[in-house]
This record gives sequence, C-alpha cells and structure tokens, in this order.
Amino acid sequence: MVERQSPLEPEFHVGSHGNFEHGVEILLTETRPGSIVQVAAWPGEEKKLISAIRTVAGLALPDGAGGGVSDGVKSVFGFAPGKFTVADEAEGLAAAFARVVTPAIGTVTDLSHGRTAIRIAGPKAEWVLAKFFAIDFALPAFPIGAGRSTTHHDIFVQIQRTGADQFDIYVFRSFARSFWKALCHASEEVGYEVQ
Amino acid sequence: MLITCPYCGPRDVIEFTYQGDGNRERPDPASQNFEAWNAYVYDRLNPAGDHNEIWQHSGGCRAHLKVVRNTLTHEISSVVFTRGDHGRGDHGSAARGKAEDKS
Amino acid sequence: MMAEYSAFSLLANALKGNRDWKPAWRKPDPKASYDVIIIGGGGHGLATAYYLAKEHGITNVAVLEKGWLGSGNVGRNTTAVRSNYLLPANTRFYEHSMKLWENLSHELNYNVMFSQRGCLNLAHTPAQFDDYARRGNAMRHLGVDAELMTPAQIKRLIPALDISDSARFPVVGGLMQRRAGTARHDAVAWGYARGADRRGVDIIENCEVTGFLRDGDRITGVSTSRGDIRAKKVAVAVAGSTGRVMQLAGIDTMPIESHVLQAFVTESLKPFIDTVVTFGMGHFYMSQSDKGGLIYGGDIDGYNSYAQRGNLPVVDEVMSEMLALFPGLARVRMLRSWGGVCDMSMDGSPIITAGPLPGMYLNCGWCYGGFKATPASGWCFAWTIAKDQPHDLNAPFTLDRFHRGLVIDDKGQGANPRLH
Amino acid sequence: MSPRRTDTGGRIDRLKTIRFTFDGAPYTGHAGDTLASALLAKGVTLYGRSFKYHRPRGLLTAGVEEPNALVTVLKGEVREPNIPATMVEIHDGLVAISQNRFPSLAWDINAVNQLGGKVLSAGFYYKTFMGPVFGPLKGTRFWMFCEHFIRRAAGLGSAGSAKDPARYERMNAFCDVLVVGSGPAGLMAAKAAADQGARVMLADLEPRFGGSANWSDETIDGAPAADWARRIVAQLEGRDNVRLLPRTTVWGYYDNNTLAALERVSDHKEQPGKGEPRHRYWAIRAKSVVLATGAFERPLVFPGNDRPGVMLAHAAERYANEFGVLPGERIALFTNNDSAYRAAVALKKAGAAVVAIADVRPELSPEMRKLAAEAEAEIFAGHAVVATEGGKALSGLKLQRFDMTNGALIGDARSIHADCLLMSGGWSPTIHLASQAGAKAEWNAARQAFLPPKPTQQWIGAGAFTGSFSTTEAIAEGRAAGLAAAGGQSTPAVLPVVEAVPGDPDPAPVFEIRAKGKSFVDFQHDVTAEDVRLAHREGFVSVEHLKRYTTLGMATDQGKSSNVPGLAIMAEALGKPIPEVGTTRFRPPFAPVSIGSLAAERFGDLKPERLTPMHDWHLANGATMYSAGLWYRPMIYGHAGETVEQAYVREAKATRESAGIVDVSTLGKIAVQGPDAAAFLDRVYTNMFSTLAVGKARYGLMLREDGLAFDDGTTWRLGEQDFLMTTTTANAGKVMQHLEYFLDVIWPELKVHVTSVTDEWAGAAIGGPKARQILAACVTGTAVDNATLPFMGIVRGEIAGVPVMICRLSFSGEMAFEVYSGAGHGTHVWEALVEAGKPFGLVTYGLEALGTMRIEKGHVTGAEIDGRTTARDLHLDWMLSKKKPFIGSAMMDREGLIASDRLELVGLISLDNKPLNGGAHIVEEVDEANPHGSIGHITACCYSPALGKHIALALVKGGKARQGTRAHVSDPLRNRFGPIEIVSNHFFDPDGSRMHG
Repeated sequence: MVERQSPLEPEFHVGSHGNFEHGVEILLTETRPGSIVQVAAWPGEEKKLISAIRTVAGLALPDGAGGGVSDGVKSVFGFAPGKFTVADEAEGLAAAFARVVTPAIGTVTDLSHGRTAIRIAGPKAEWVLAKFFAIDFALPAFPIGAGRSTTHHDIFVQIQRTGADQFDIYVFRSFARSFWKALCHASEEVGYEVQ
Repeated sequence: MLITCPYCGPRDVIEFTYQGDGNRERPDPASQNFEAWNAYVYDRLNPAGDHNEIWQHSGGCRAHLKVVRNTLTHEISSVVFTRGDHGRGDHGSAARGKAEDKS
Repeated sequence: MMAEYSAFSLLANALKGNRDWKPAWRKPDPKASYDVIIIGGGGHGLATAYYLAKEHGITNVAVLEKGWLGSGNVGRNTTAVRSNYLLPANTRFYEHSMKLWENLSHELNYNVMFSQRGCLNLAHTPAQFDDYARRGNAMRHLGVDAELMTPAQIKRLIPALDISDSARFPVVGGLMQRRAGTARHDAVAWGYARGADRRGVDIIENCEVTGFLRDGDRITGVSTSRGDIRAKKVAVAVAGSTGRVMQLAGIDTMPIESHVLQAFVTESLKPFIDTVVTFGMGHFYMSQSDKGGLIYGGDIDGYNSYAQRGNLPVVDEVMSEMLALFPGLARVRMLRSWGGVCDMSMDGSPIITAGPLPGMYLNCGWCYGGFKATPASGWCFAWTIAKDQPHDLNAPFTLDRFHRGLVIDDKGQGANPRLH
Repeated sequence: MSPRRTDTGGRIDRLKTIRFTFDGAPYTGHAGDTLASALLAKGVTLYGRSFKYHRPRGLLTAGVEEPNALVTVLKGEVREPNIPATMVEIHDGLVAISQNRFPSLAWDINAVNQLGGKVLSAGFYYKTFMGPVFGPLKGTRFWMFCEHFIRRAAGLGSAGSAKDPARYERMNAFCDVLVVGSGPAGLMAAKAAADQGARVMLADLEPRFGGSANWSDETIDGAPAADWARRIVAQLEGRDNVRLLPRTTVWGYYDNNTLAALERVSDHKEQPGKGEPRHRYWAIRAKSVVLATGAFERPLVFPGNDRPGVMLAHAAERYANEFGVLPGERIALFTNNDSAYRAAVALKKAGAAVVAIADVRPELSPEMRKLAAEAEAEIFAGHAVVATEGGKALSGLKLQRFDMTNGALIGDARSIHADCLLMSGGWSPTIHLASQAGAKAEWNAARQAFLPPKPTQQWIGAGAFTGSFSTTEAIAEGRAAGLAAAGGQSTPAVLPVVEAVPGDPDPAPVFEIRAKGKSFVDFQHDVTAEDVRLAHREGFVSVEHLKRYTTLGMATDQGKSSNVPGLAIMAEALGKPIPEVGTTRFRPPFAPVSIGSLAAERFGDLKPERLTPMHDWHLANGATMYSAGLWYRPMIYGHAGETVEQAYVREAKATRESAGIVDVSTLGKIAVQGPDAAAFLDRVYTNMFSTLAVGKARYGLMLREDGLAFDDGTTWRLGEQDFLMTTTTANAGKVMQHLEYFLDVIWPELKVHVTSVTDEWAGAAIGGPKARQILAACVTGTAVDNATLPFMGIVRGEIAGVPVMICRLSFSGEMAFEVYSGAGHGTHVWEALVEAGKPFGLVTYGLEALGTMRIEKGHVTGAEIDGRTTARDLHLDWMLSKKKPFIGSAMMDREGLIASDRLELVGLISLDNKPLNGGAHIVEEVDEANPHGSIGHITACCYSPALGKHIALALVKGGKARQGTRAHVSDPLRNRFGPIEIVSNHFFDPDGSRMHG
C-alpha cells in the first residue's frame, strides 16, 4: 500500500507554538481518515440512505438537518439536504457504499483524497474557529456530532463537532495548506500544539 | 444581512450568491418564442419593495433558495428551497422548523 | 444678471462681508406645462437640461427632483473620470465626455475641480497585462491616450504601493490614462444646475413624480407631489430609480437591476497618492480628494436594493484589497461609508434612447460608471430629445440591443448584472 | 496659571508613572491617563491646528467626539494619524506628534490663512481657480497648478508606506443581547439580561466601564457611583454567559441585527502579547440590542469659542473627577442649561476657583443658585459670552447682557479674567447606531434634541440615549431594557437609589450668540456661523447641501458636536423650525475604524494559495511558478541561464520530438452522477453525450443562456450513470454553479448530483511521440495500445502500485494521455512517470510550453472564449447539435450574433520574423503617428518551435474571409508595427495525424 501524501507536510510542525508558555489551549492535528465519502439521496429516499449508512458504517444518524454522530472511528453528518459526509479510519468505504446505495436511492462519491481532515481541540477551539467562520459554535447551537457547511472567504469547509471541545474540519485538499497555516497563525494567541 | 437557510439556519449574506429575479420563467427548451426567451434572459422585475429572488447558499449547503426580500429595507419575509419540499424527512428542514425567516 | 464667479468677484464680495451672493439657482414653482420635462435632478438630468438649453435652444424645460438636487449618485460616487474602455462604442462615448470635462469649469463658470491626475489599472499577471495592452491599444486606435507602465515607473508614481515580488498578486505593470482623473462630484451637479438655471430652466426640488399623464400610449406629462405638469417630451434620467419610475409608466420589466454600491473615505491625510489606481485581482479603486481623504470603493453588494445602505462583506473585501496594495494604510481609519443605488444593465453599458413609449426618452443603465459620463450623457440625451434621434455617439446604446444580440459587454459577463 | 494635576482624586494610579513623548518632548503621566489628560496635567494648552485657518486649538472634549486635539501616534516607521488625544491611553514608550502644522505646533506658517478670512468663506473654491481661457494654463492646467498647493495645505496627519507589523483579527460572535454603552443604563441592562440567563455582550469604547458613573460625583446606593459601577462589573465578570468588551467601539448597525465593533486590544500596551492582535473586529449577530450610548454635550456658538482653554463643561468635570486634572485655575462657565452647574461644583471641589457662571436664561432655579453658591461662583443670569481673549491659551473673556427671546445683546461688555471657559449648549443623545439601523430621528422641542425613533430593527434604548438624562431614569430604563431584550417579564424591583444634584434636563433654545468675530460651528473644519448663513444666501439650505457646501460635519468627528448647532443656525436663517430643515442620516462608522481591523486576518494574506498535489515537486525541480487565479502552476522548468522563451521553446520542442509531461490537476473536475446524468449533459453541452459509450470521453462545449460560448472541456463516461466532467481551470467554479442552478431551479425533476472532485484527482498529461512507450513502461493492469486505448478511450490500471485512470486525449496535438490518480498519490505517480520517461527523453513542461503547443494547434482558451465570442466565431459550430435543444440554442442565432463583421478566430504569422505581442491590434494599413482602423487583436502569441516562426491567435473582423491575406500588427503602446499574414488558426498538423497516431 502506498501511503498518501499529506498536503500539510512542509507546514506541519509537531510541537508547541505561539503563546504556549501560558499553557496550550489548542491542539491541532490531521486525522488522515482512510475514507471520506459523500452519499446523497434523491428527494424522498433519505430514509433508505440513512439505513444504508447504518448498514455500512454502523452509525445511527440522529434526526434533523446537520445531525451527525461519531464513534471515534467512523463519523457521519448531514451537510446539505439529503447529503451526508461519512468518514472512516479505514479505506474502502466508497466501495462498500457503492454496493448498498443503489441508483434508485442516490449516489456515492469518493472524496478520500479530495478532502483533508483537520482536527482542532482544546478549551479555545470555539474561540479560534470563530475567527474564521460566521457560525455559532456554542454547544447549544452546535451540538456534538452535528455537521455544518460554511466558508471562510474562498475556503469551503464542512465541520463536525466530535466533542465538547473538538471539531473535525474537512477542507478541499488544494486549500488545506493555506487553511492550516491560517489556523496555526490564529491559534498563536492562545498557545497551540501540533500533534 | 442574514438569510435563514431552511437547511443550515441563519447565515451571513457572505455565504450566499445572488441569482437574481425569481419571477422569470424559462421557456420550454424547444420553444421558438424569441420574445419569451429574450424576456427570460434580459428583462427583470426590479421592484422597490418585496421582491421574489433566487439565492444560492453557495458557501453552505449549496441549495438554491426562493427568497422574498424587501429591496427598500432588506427585510426577508420568506425563504424556501427552490426544489420545494426537497429533502424533507429526517434530514430535510424539519429540525429548523418551517423555512421562514421573520427576523 | 447673476455675478460671474472669479477671483475678483470673490474678493469684492468678501469686502462686503459676503452679503451679496445670490442663490446658485432659483427655486421656482412648477409651471403648468413645459416643452421638456426631465425626471431626475442628478448629474445626468441637470446636464441634459443644460445642453438642451445651450446646444439646442430649448429652454422651456423643467428638471424635477424628488429630494434635494444631486441627492442621488452624483453626490455618492468616488469621482473618477476616465475613458479607458475596451469596446469602441464605450470608448468613443466616454472620450467625448472627457473632452467636455476638459473645458467644463470654464463652460459652467464653476470650478468642478477636474484634475487630470491619471488613472492607473494595475496588472498582476502577464495575461492580464496583455488584456490591458489590448484595451490600451484599442483606445490608441480611437485617438485616446493610453500607455503601459513598468513596475519601476509605477513605484515612482505611487511610492506607497507594494510592488514587491512577495505580494500575493505582484504588480507586473499597468495601463495608464494620463488624461483621466477626478472631479468634485457635488460641484458638477451645482455647476450644471446653475448653468441651466441661468438659461431659463426651472429646477424644481422636492417634487416627486407619482405617475405619467398619457394620451393613449403617448406620454403627455407627469403627476407629481406638486401637481400635474404637462410636457411635449418627458425624459427619464433617474439611474437607480429607473425600475420604479418605469413601473409608473406601466413598464414592469427592464434590462436593469438596481444594486447598492458602497463607497468609503478615510480621515483627511496629507498628499498620499497623486493618481487614481485600481487593483487587478479584485475590485478596488482609490484616489485622494483635495481635502485629503482617500476615496475608495469596490464591487457592488450584489443584490437588488434601493436602500442606499450596504452590508459588511463588501466592506471587509474592499479594505482587504486596499491593504494588499497599500500595507502602510493599516492604521489609517475609515471615516465614513455610504451607499448609492446603481442601475446595473445586462451588459454593463448604458441606454440613451428615445422611447420606449411615444413622448418618452430614456437614459439609464449606468452601472457604477455614471459620474464620468455626466457631460456626454447629458449632451447625447439632449441631442436625442431635441432631434428625436440619437447622435452617432449614443446610437449603439439602444434598449433593443439586448434582444437583438448587439450587447456592448466590456467585461464579457453576459446577462448577469451583478458581475458587470 | 495653567492646568495642573490635582493633589488627590481621579481614577488614575498615581503610584504608576508612565513616560512618553509628545512632539519630541518627554512627559510623564499616570496609569489610567489619556494622552489628553496627561498633557493637560502638565499645563499643555495647545494640541492642534484647525483644518482651514490653522488656528491654534486646545481640548474641546474628553472623549471620542474630540475635533481639535488630533495627533499622530508613531510605532517606529508605522504611523497612525488623526487619533484624538482623548482616546489614546498612555503607555511607556508612547510617541505622539502633533499634525497639520509647519514648522511647529506653536509657530505654524499656514496660520496666515486666517488673514484670508472672508475670501476663504464656505465654497470659495467653486468660484475661482478656473484659470485663463487661453494660453498654457487653459483647460484644467491652472486648476491643477493651484490644486498642487491646496492639497499640501489641506490634509491632517500623514500616512506612511511602511507595512504595519501588527496583527489584526476578526471575530464572529453570536449573542442574545448586545449592550452598547456601560454607563449606569448599560450596566443595569447587562445585569438584568444576564440574570435571565441570556448570552450577553457588553461593549464600551472607553477602557473603564461605568460611563458617567466614573466622573459624575453622584452616589448610587450610598457609594460613589464609580464604586457601584465597579461592583456591577465585578458581578458580570464572574458569569460565563457574559462577555465584557472594554475599549470596544460598536461602530456599525447593519441589516438583521448584525453589528460591527472595533476592540482596541493592545493599543494601550507597550508590546502586544505573543500572537495578540492590535485590533479585533467583532462581527456580532445579536438577537437583541440595548442601546445605552448616552449623549454628547453641545458647544455654544459665540465669537472666539474655539480658543484653547474653551472646553465643554462635562469634559472639564471628567478631567477633574476621572483623571484628577484641573483644566484651569480660574474657571468661568457659559451655559444654556442646568448641567453645567454640576461641573462648577465638581471643579470647585477639585480645587479650582470658579469665577463666573454666565447663563443665557434670565431666570434661574433656586437649586441652580444654590449650586452656584456651593461653587462660590458669581452668577450672570441673562448673560452671554461675546468674546474670548488670549493666544495659545485663554486669558479672559467678555460678557454682555443677552436677551434670549430675540438674541439681542444689551449694554456694555464686561471683562472677566479666566484661564478656562467651560460651555454647555445642551445635550444630543448619541443616536447614531439607531439611525444607521434605518430609522429617522425625531426632534424633541423640550430637550432641543433629536431623540431616537421607533426601532426598525431589534433594539431597545435606555438612559441618556433616549433623552432621559438623569441617572435615576437611566437605571430604571436600563433594567427594563435588559429584561425586555432577554425576553424576561418586567417585574417590580427595588432599584438602586441615586443621590444626584438636581437639574432640569431641558436647555434654553439658544445655540448662537451673534456678535462680532468668528464663531465656530464645526471646529475642525473651521465652519463658522457666517458660513452657514452664506450657504443659506446661496440656496444651499437643505441639510445635505449645507453639509456638502460648507463641509460642516464632514470632519473626523463627523459633526458629533456641530450638527445640531449648524442646523439650528440654518433653521433660524430660513425662519423654519429645526425639524423642518431635517437631520442627516448617520452612516457607518460611528467613529473612525482602522482599515487594518476591517481587513483583519486578510491583512498580509489576501487570498489563500491553491496548490496541486505535485506543487512541492515542481518547486524542488526548478519550476518558476505562475499565479493563475488562486492556483499556482509551473510556468517553465528553467535551466540555468535560460530565458523564459528559451525554456518554453526547449520544452515544447522536446515534447513534439519525444515526450513531455505537464501537471493538469487544476482543471475543474465535476462528478455528474445519477440516472438522468446523460440527459442532463445533453442539455448542458451543445453536443451529444447520451450517445457516449462507457469508457469513452468526448470534447464538449457549453454556451450561456444568451447563446455565447461559456466553457469547454472533455467529459468522461465512467459508468452508465457516472460522468467525470472537466472544465477550464478558470471557469471551474462558474460551471459548477451553472450546473447546480439548472438542477435546482430549472430542472428539479432530474435525478442528477454534481460534486466538485477537482481536488480528488491529481492529473498529469503526458504527450509526444514517445508518450505511449513511456506509459507502457510503467502502467500495469492494462494495455495502452491503440486497440485497448484508442483516441478518447479510458482505461484503469496501476502505476507504481497506485490505481490510475488514463484517458487518451490531447491538448498539445501530440499522441497524449491524461493520467489521473488519487491526489494523495499524485506526486508518487508523477515521479514514476518522470522516471519511466527518462530513457525516452521525457521533459517536464509548464504553462508557457502548454500555451505554445495549443497556439500551434489553434485550440481556444479563456483568451478567446472571453464572454463575447460565439461558437461560430471560434469555428466550433460543428459542435452545435441540431438534434436537440441545449442551453443557449434558442438565443445563439440572433442578428447580432451572426453578423458578418464579427470578430472571428484566425492565426497570424509574423512576416518580419519579429515577436508579436499579446494585446496588439490588427490594422489593414499601418499609421504609426495616428493609429486607427483596428480590425481585431491578438489573443495569444508565441514563438512556434514547430513552425520556426512567430505566430499568434487573433480575433479579427470577418476573419475567416481574410485568411490568406496580409495585414499589419499595430501596437502603439509598445511601438511594434509590422506585416503579418492572416491564416487558419490550425497552424500545426491540422488533420490531427499526430494525436491519432
């Protein structure tokens, strides 16, 4: 198996940075899931797609727009009407979905290479993300598991909250390095560690 | 300005792309009625007051929205998907209530 | 006879405590009828009245303004004057305007402060530089001045500009029109108003048109907040309000959308930049007023609006582009912002035509470039009204050009007003 | 005597001494001082020069509305001009200088302008400088000559060109209740809302919360008001549903309760913390807003009211109580209302002698007489100040009996010796944000002020903002507003008890004392009462005309103190009540905002860089990168000593001779999937796609709705319902939106999903006579021979252990293949291809060689599909299907789009063997002196190694018919003229034998 090259490589500096003498309040890392797959249902076929997600990924989606769930290995969330992003540590998820999601239900699009997954965690995660995105990151407005599609100027992202203080950001691979640099820069104020 | 996307909730206007007059009707693709085509491509309602508009939530779920917005006050009185009840059910707009913005 | 304005009259009046100055224009009540009514007391409407009187001897003219004179875009723009267009129809028209600008202060006996300090379009890639060369050559082939500049020449002209290779979009060159420049926007309205008034034109402020008087299809006058006024010819020059006014005439759809454009000014500074400059990798332009404020703007907000009020995304975008060119301005402060309502056409070019109804004449579609057009717009519109046919210069700017496929699309964006 | 620091009092830290400089001279102050208070404490009276007359000016105010005392703050080479000294918190190392003066603040040459006096009246410049009609200075020259000097005399501070090393940031915030202003009303509102559990933000532009409580000398619940405020703030600080934003100016009220605020995070520090921004720009979406922004005191308009030492009454009260500074030793007051009496008492308590209170009102209440007595001040009821004396500091003033019913001055003037004159002309509520929010202010005759109107957005007013000027009212209204904003029920409660001096909130309706001498309305812009009357005489009577003609209210303070007096003087001239003259609409920002803060995180980082998967490889292998939109692409892989032309000629030549490889990952790629995908593509493209076999690709052309060419590219059918569309790099986003629009708005019944997969795939195009051999050498799992991989065929296989998809198509005109792999494997595959190509002489090539080969082939790109050309213009009409309608088909045959004189694509060959230039025009006859008669222009040009000639593509009027004829390039911009031959755009291998192999 040939390892995938990370787009962040030259800018990925493990260790503590910024104002960390006063404590590290942000952890940044690239989660490098093996699979990132978009599954999308035709109108009216959402329930079947949701059950397909349960079958393939073993994840039960909660109700509601933008709802999602993560078990630490696999994650899923809605990001648009009838559309979901599913990520898995393992490769091969697209093929697995292709077997279950029939043309009558919807489509499967493999984005495993095309999106880069960056995790930001720590007590200041909401604070740092608020510098980029005009969405409400407070827990009641953005519950654990939920997903959001949003943009920071030219950079389109999907964000899933995977913990009280933890967010996974899916960014287009070609923009990933620029976004990563900006994220590091914005985290300097509170001290951050790259893992 | 905020637009309440029926899927994503209230979002800043920066996430949206304006696609213009929503009153226009595209003629049948095979139509040879050139007046109708011209009107569709070039002529616009441009009211001072409530306007039916198409917006795309291009920086979010990318759905297109029918928006009723007042061009004098920028007040938005209605937002729905152009596709109608698209995506209703578990992951449609149910969780955010009806697709309306009274703010 | 009103006193001529001059250094001498200024001194003579000062000695008398400035007590003898008279109003710049009269405030008459509307008459029952006129030969020509011009709806819209902005730059274009006032210039039209002036040239009707001066060039065509038609002086029984009323200009109707719903608010205070010059309250629309003539007093809300960023004051740039240029004729650096790509397509010949535009270049010829705006060059005619430029020539009128060059003598305007004398002609009006009113200092409109037209300052030919040049307009520089910055290019940031070789391909863009070639695009500008195409445009500059197009201008040169129509007898309009244009020249290319190197980064070193540009740096000498604008020392504060960042031309370093490390810039995200380095400056590779620019297209300069030296005869371009700026003018004092309010003075243009006031100067034309005074000039038209002195030739007998009635300028009637606080007079809102509420409907059209008709005889069948033919327009025979207008109803206003100050009563009905009849006229042989009714000319519409209302820019951003075109949709509203045409609706009063029963014409619901037009190849026009009204969009809001914001403009900004900084606090007053000592001379910082001596030309008009535009950014090639976004939408930003800036000059400095004689008072010292940097006057600048960017793209329209991008949605229909009559509110004369914009929103934050454009504010942020404009300031970001400003600092990309002038990183030394980060601590300078934006003093004021405002919005104008632009009549965005479907190809980015204007409409100056007789019609679309008998007895009606239409002038609109200025997008956000109407200020520099003011003299030529008034001049051509007056011609069209007086002779019932367009001058060669505005013959291409018809209303039916869209349907006929004869668009004049300088930006090549098609029927998408938001992008012109 | 002069101003000085009091012995005790003030909310400064007298134990902390801070050192700074002003105009090069060293000063000290205390922690908590502003630059204004610290300088005032040292006896400084002269702070700035006015705009037009360069008159010496002192402090008028103690806050954000200061028009006179503007300074430039220097941080090394970086300049921050026009900052009110009243808003600069001093810190060690602060360097401030005065501005708009030469050679020094005390001796300013341009003060000679004052002699111009009446000639330099309002709008004088419109009446002169037109210059002679004839001669060298005719036209605009004379004006431009004068302008040169006018510009240098005008302007305040100077901007610099050194890049600011500071960091700026934007913060997006959401809250239930935003409270603007932290005086007693704001504090009560914030507390009441927070008690309801609401998410609350409290912003104040001052460093200290408390507003007037910090200097009012009142007590609340028995404690000094400032202590009460501190207690409330401490309570709020401890709550996690409250965010406190000191030093934060809420400057903009935008649609849907979006507010913009500027937090000055580290201006008051010698050095910001690591990563700490200088300014933070808050974009706040508040469900509800409490406006508790207080009121501004107005000056009175009388001769000499601008002399240094003349100050607003409350400002002096603030300097004394908040900063422990006395603005003078012998203080006189001039007022039309009761609020000044409180200031008199405060200054007396702080140690000054209050020598006189001149009040325009003939009758004074017993309470005011009592306060005057407490201040030991002599009262002059029914008097007005008619003159002031002194140079760069006040030495005295003249009083005269005044009849406020008709403005008459009676009897002789009497002189009073004073070094400070405090004035109060009543108060104007700070309604700017409410006005920005879209509502028109309403005149209140009793308060003689514009009060906020009914809200048009979700805000509630409280305190002085609403015209309720007493602290008792502020507290009650603040609590009620906070409760209501948080959606709580209004409940009776025991409110804090305020002990304040009495006072009637309504002033006498006196704005101006008409006497001999310049009486200033707009201090900074030197607009006098006479200027307002001149505007009236000349017909500039609407409030906007008044502003624009006289520049009243257009200075850096935006008329915060001058608008109402100016309006009142115009109203009097017109004989109309003030509300009939109108009020101007306030526009953002409330107070000037640093441009850095608005650019925020994009300062120094305007746009992200979009990088292909092989980006680092290109850099490591000598590529010069070209910025194309947001992308970076290799332009050439230059060898040492090569020019750009030499490099691309070498690369193109080698490709045609053996093989070349180029990174094409930037092409837009869109997955078009679903049962209706083929039918959808038939509608989107001008040609058929439903007939395309699985495993094959086809070149497609799209038109816009108006019938003009839009974009082109190949689309690959990967499965029955699964297409991979490619677009040009530049149009990828536009095409995506175009497809989404039609699917969502026009044809919602189609079952098609479109997804951007541009970033999923790395693309390498390998072409040339040896390309197939190179592929054969490294591809496994599939053959690449002509039978397996015919022209436009697609196969899947592996390279170096990685799955790839290979499509045989050509842009270069050579036998060529596009190899797609997962982006994360892009470099891996690229390296394998390069390695496999070494024995075959494979070169890497960049955009220049790519462009050269496409010109040789006559392929079109964005330079030709420029939004003005049709398929016919580009000789692509063979792609317009007649079997089906498609987007643009109905509109493409309109008269203007089929005219014979349209610009059509042609090829050009330079006949003088000299290079051609992009953007050069084509003429039939050269006229170097007077270029004219353009028939078209060059869209792209190069030296063609294949032809050994300089060639170009061009759009030429009726171009097709001109093929085979001669013309000339005319490029006056670059002085390049020369003969050319017009030929077909297909220069090289027109029948495509090379790519078909």
